[in-house]
Amino acid sequence: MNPANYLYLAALLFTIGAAGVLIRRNAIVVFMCVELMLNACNLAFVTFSRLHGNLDGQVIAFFTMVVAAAEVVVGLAIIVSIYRTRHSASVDDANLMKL
Amino acid sequence: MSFPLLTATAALPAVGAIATAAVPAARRVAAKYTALAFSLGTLVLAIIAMVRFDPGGARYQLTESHTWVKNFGLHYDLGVDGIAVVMVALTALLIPFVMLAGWHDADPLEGPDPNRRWRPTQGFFALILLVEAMVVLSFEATDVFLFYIFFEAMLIPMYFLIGGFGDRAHPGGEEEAARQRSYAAVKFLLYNLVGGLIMLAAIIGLYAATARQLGTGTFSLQQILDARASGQFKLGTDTERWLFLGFFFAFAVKAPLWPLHTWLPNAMGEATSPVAVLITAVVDKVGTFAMLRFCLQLFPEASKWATPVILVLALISIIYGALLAVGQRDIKRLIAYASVSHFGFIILGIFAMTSQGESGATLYMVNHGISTAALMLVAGFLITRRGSRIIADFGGVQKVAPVLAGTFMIGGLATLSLPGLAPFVSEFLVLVGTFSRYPVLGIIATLGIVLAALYVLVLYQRTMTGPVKAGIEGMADLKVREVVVVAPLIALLLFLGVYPKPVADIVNPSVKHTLSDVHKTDPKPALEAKK
Amino acid sequence: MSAALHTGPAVHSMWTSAASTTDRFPTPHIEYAQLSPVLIVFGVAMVGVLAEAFVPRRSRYTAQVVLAIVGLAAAFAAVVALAEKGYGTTKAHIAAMGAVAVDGPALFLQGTILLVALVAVFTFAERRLDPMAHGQHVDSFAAQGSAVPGGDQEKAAVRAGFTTTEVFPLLLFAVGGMLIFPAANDLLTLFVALEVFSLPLYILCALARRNRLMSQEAAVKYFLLGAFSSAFLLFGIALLYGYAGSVSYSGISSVIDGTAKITPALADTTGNDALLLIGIAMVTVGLLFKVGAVPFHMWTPDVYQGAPTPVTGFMAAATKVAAFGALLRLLYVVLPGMRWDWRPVMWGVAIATMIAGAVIAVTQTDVKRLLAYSSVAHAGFILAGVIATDKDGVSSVLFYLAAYSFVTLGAFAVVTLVRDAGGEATHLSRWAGLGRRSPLVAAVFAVFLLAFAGIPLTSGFAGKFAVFKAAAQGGAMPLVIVGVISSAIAAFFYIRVIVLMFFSEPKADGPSVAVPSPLTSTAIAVGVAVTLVLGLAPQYFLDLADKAGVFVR
Amino acid sequence: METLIGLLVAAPLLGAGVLLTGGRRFDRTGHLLGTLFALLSFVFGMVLFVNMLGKNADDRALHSHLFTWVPVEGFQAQVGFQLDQLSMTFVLLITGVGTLIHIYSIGYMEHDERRRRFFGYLNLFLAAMLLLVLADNYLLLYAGWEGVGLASYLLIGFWQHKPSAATAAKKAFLVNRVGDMGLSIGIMLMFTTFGSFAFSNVLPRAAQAAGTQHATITGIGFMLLLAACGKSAQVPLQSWLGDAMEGPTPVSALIHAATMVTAGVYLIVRSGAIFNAAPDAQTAVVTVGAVTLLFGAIVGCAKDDIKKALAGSTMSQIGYMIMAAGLGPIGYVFAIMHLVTHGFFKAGLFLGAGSVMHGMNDEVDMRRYGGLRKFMPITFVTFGLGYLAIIGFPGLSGFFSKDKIIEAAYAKGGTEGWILGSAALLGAAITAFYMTRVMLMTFFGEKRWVPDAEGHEPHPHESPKSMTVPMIILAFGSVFAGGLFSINSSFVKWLEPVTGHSEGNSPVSTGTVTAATMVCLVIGVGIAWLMYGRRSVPAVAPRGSLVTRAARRDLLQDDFNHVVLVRGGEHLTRSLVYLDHSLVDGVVNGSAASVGGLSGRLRRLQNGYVRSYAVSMLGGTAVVVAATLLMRAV
Repeated sequence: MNPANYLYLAALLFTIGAAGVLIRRNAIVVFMCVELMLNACNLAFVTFSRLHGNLDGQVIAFFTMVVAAAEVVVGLAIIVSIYRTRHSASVDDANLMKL
Repeated sequence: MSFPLLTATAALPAVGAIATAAVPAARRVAAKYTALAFSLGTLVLAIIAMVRFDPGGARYQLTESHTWVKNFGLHYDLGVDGIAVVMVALTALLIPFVMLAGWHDADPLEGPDPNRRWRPTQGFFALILLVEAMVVLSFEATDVFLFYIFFEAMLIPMYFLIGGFGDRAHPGGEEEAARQRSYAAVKFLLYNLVGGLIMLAAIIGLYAATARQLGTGTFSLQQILDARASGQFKLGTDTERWLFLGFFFAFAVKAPLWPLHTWLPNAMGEATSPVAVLITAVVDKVGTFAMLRFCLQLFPEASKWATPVILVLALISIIYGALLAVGQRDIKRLIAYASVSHFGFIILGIFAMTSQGESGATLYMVNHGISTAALMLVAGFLITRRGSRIIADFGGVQKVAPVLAGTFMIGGLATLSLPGLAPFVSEFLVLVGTFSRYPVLGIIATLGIVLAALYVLVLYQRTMTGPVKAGIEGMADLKVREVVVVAPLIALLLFLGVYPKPVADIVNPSVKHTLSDVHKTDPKPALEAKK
Repeated sequence: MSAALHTGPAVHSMWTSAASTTDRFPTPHIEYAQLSPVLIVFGVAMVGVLAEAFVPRRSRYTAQVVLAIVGLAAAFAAVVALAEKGYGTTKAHIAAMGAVAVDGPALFLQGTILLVALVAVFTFAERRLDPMAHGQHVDSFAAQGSAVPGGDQEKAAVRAGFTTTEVFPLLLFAVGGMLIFPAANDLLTLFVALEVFSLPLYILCALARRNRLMSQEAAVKYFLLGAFSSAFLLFGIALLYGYAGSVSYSGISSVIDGTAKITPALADTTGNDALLLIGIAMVTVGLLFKVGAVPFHMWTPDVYQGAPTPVTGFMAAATKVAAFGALLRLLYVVLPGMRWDWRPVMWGVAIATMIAGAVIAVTQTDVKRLLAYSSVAHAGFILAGVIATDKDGVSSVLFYLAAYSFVTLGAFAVVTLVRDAGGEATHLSRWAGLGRRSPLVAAVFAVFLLAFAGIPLTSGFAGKFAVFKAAAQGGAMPLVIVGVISSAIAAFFYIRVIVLMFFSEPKADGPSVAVPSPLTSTAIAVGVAVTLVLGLAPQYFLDLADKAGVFVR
Repeated sequence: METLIGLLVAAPLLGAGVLLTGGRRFDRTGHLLGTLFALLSFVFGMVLFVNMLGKNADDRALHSHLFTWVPVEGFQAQVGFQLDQLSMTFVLLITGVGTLIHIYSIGYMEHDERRRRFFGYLNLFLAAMLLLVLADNYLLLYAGWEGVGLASYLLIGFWQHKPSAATAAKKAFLVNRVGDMGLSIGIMLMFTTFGSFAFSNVLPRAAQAAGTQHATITGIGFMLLLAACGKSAQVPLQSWLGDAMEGPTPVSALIHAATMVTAGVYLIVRSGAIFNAAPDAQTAVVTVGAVTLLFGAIVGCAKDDIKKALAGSTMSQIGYMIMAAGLGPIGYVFAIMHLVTHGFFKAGLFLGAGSVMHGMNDEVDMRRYGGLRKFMPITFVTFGLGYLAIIGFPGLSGFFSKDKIIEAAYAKGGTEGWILGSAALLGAAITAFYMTRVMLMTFFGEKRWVPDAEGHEPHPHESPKSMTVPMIILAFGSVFAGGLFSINSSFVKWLEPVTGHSEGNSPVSTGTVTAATMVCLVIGVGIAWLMYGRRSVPAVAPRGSLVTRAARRDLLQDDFNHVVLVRGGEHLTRSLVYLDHSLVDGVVNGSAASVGGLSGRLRRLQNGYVRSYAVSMLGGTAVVVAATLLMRAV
């Protein structure tokens, strides 16, 4: 299979993720979209790793997963605490500070 | 190493500022005397510097040179030529009078002050000393960047002086006074800061140019001029013009030149009279001085290139300032516009590029400093007594306070350049110097002397003559402290009006140097002078 | 994508053969001594975590503060020792298998970050400002981060005298990440370091004692946008990796320069400039986000406003230092060969940042937001220095960062002092007449504002002059002029605050200035001292920055 | 002797200094001190005069260099004096008449609480006026020139509590400033032409310069004329003189009749060499003189205020002098001669008027006088002699000097000569008319006195000795000076070495001129007698013809000034004040406001929604990516 296709897929996933961040209101979903973007990156890394024939990309993908996991921990903590305060996870409700 | 006299002249007031600020809150009077003592000490040093200056000697004397920030090409280079030493002396001379005149300006209002730690009196005098130190340094600096630093830094204490200690006599009441005052202070600062920042761009440009051509960037005037003389350094025509404009803009704001003048009436109107004197007689002089020192020396070709426009602007300043002075309702704003007119003369003289013009402009700076100080300080005494600065609130003061009226008149006569008083000499020199190169401009500028008579006499007539107005009846005449302020200034005006030679002799050689910088010679008379 | 990737069998054979020659992992070789600053900080952070678990509640605060201070001081000492040994200059090299550079800029910035963090610890530890709660001194942080604001759980926590002493380890973790960030010598390290310092900051943002809603909102905004930006960064990294087949800086730059050994795969991917260009753009965007450059700045005001003020101060100062360090290294080490591509773009970003930051700040009414926009404008000025692309550019940016970070830290520390019943009084109108009530505090704040405004004799001026000078020498005179104009606009709002403090009559119900403990006083004093010293006698530090201004490759 | 010249100026200057700064301790003795200093100056003058008489006619000039005033490259202004016959004449006139008027003022100002200050100002005036006539260069002359202007300003406005006095003073100074502008431009022209402005450098080379620099020399001439117009109240700068009568009467006598106003004549005669080389300028001078002599005379006819009538007369008489001076070497001597005789009789007339006012509760309206000759015999006689002198009654001073001028005017030759001569003759007739009118209305006819504003009935009485003695002395001068000067052409010989002199070629014989003058005189006196002597004088002025009404308003010249200059100026300044605020300041404020507006708009982008921030980031990334790619494409 042509490696370019994996890259196309990665780009597509990335775009979907980015679009999701812009469109979705629920903080959790927004965050999931970010995760999607990270995974798109992972796909790209692995593809390139294969392409270049070195392992760097694959290692990086592992790192990314770890980082993403850490992000989940922190992110969920924050989102949950704000949810408990406001009873809403909508990012549009977090609008105290502006201008 | 010899005693660093020039540093001392600047350091003394700076130390004085700290000492004054450190005086405890309750000891207001002690703070005042501390400040006064330091300012007098500075005056002594300035006089020593003037005496030690040898007009026939090197161009820059009493020089000190140290590298300050190598990476910026910044040197702590001090030195005075005839013009600078005179300006330093003027500054040192005026400060004690400014302090004496403002002796009670920063006293806290009656009643226990809820803000115990607020020490306005200490602050006022310390700030004045700080301004003095910075002004002196900017006159003494022979490093462009060093000059710039103090040129810019002095805005801050000035700003606090204007905004923090404004004139309590405001037609619109306390609240309005505070509003106007901070508006004036901000306007002062912003105008000058914008000017300064544009100059900063030019300064950086100059550094880039020197760095490119000399290997290391430098701001030392001496190094730059030497390099130029030896052909190592030459600014391209366009670069020189841009840099000139950057510098000139800053100086024109400070001076101020039409149409950049509008901050001055606000600032002088809202500040207390002594501070107004500080602005117009001392701080603004740095602008015109810098035109002479930096614009002409660093960018001679560009200066010549820009001359026509600058002369026209100066001319507009003269006429426009005078006309606006005529139209003012407020004594201090009137004096401010009169100053705009006078600064027009100074700039006219500088850019006429003749011996008479340059010498005249330099003397003008000195004389205008003294005469405006006299006029403005007396106006301040007047305003404090009446609690108003609107001309229409006065009338018949002459009847109740003849000495005050008399000193006011002399200040006014100096402002309108009556022969026998110092400003006449300089104004005539400027006119002659301008006329000999640009007859038409000279003639138009002469109109300024008619208009000067108009605004001074109208002011005098409305305030001092006629029947005694309500609110004037019990007005006290000048007190001893006030006489001590005004009398020496008047004496000086008379002395320099009759015998300006001591000052002129110091200034002349420097003027010659400056003219040779711009490669200009005086126009020859149509017929050779008879031997 | 590259047309070269579509070439059928040839590619396939390359594909398989490449797979067969995969490297083995070499045994790691770590220069512990040279990484000691980072290791110390992380080690102490770990100890801090353990302390949370084992030290009794009442002595935790003391233990954590001492730990943090000792740890940071030790790390700083290590940095100094390294610099003394010449690792900043002659012995500069790349450590940890090419992951981390030990060179001048890295050490300089690490030193700066450590000092900033040390001072920040003082402000974190301040417990005299807030009124006592149930007989206990409290700091700026929530009693219990997880508790619902105003809920029973929180009340109970306050009554029990809980404090979030975890902030100190969090701070240390963040500092550790920041130490690595500007030293990172491959893109993976860069990314990991970014996350390591970002994640603790997200949490710190959420921990304000007062205005918890705003604090949480700040955290969520910062977190989502931060994660969003790191996705861009990561994708950029992926593309660069795809282009060069390596994530190490030297590897990428040698590919760009054409000095690398060309494998068939490389020949293929390097034929595709789009990979490189888009990769550069996205990595840069990731860093510009952290820097707070327009149009990636929009998180700054909200986060600065919502976060606990000590955190804001630390974040504003240290993040900027770290992020600019990383940006510098990226642009100077990886992409110098590409400068004709990135410079015009950076020009645009710098101009937009300077002007937008200054202009928007003009109408701000909250001190913290004002300072946030001011930090945006300053990011623009620093970018002007970054663009210079020469040694002067590096050293001027280093100097600017050092100068700026202490001014910022000091300014935010002053903000913590001005309080009323609702906590910090950050609305500007509340600051009216402060100069009359507390001349000293107002004067100190005025000094910081003047430094921000770049008035001569303050560090702000020296820094601004240095970067503008570098920019001008680098041929970016127009940038200098834009910079000067936006400085003038910026001056307006700094002055407005000064006017407010000194020339307005104090309001009767105006805020009072809390008397801080020696901790905050020290922090502010250090800020003032650095501001004045760098303003009056910057030569030593300029030399230092100059010596440190060379990247190892 | 040279030092004495300096002392001449220094004495009154010292007096002024002492009196003005000495404070109240001199209140008692101030007037005496002031008079003493004036007298001292006169004595110095006399000593110098005697000394000068003892010398050869061509060798009489004294020079005294004191110090360098303004030492600037190429511009070396000196303080130096030059005492020649011309200056000497003025010195004697100034110090002589000056001393008399000081003495007069002792009585006149007796009840004024600010008498000390008055004497201080008078002394200041003497010093400045002496400086003016003794200066050996134009710049120093200019200093004196402005100095007398200042003294005049201070003295006109001496009664500052009267708004009219303050306004008049200001007006005088301002109008004079316009003239001064001329003088300063003249000096600048000299400087650029000759490289100097010393008499010794400029004047001898004027003729030579006329060859190559004709236009410049003419320009200098015009500028000097402008200066003279201002100081000597010549058309078009005459308007201040009438108002200047607001000052105390001794001031009017000394400054606005005898000395200061004649400074313009001095300037023109002193600069004779320049005018000789610039015929166009000369034409302008005679035109101004002729116009003013008629203008002043007409105005003098219409005024009911005794001092203003005399002021009109002064204007007119100086018009004679200026005209004479414009005639060139034929006229210089006679201009000065008329100046001196005029100094005597006009000062006498003013002092007489002052004496009348002194006796009449400071009433100045002649319609409220009448029949005063019985109450003030000395005043009547001295005033009468002055009157006869001014109308040119044969044998008295004015007869000699005025006749010479009329002759000289005819001697100018050609149409010009005829016009000038006839104008002068007509002026003589009108002079006779208005002076007879003054005489009749004041001293003859029935009493028309009314109580003053406070209801005090006037009790006319003769003035004290200190006032009458100076009047008598001046009357002697009015009677004999002209004759004395004419015997053996002594005055012509005295001045000739300085001014040069040439007898013109008059187309009309001396006899004819004298006869014509006599006829004019008789006509003038006759008409006046018909109008004011035979008929009783109405206490309220009749409406009068258009011309009369115009003349009362100074021939509308003041109204013109008011409308064009004052009103126009007010509008100009007001609109400039507005412009300064709205335009010059407005541009700056406007740009500040637009930054603020932009700020407000940009600020709205920061709407608080995370997602819109993300949009901005994504958009930014897109732009950055696109720009990076584009850079490569370009």
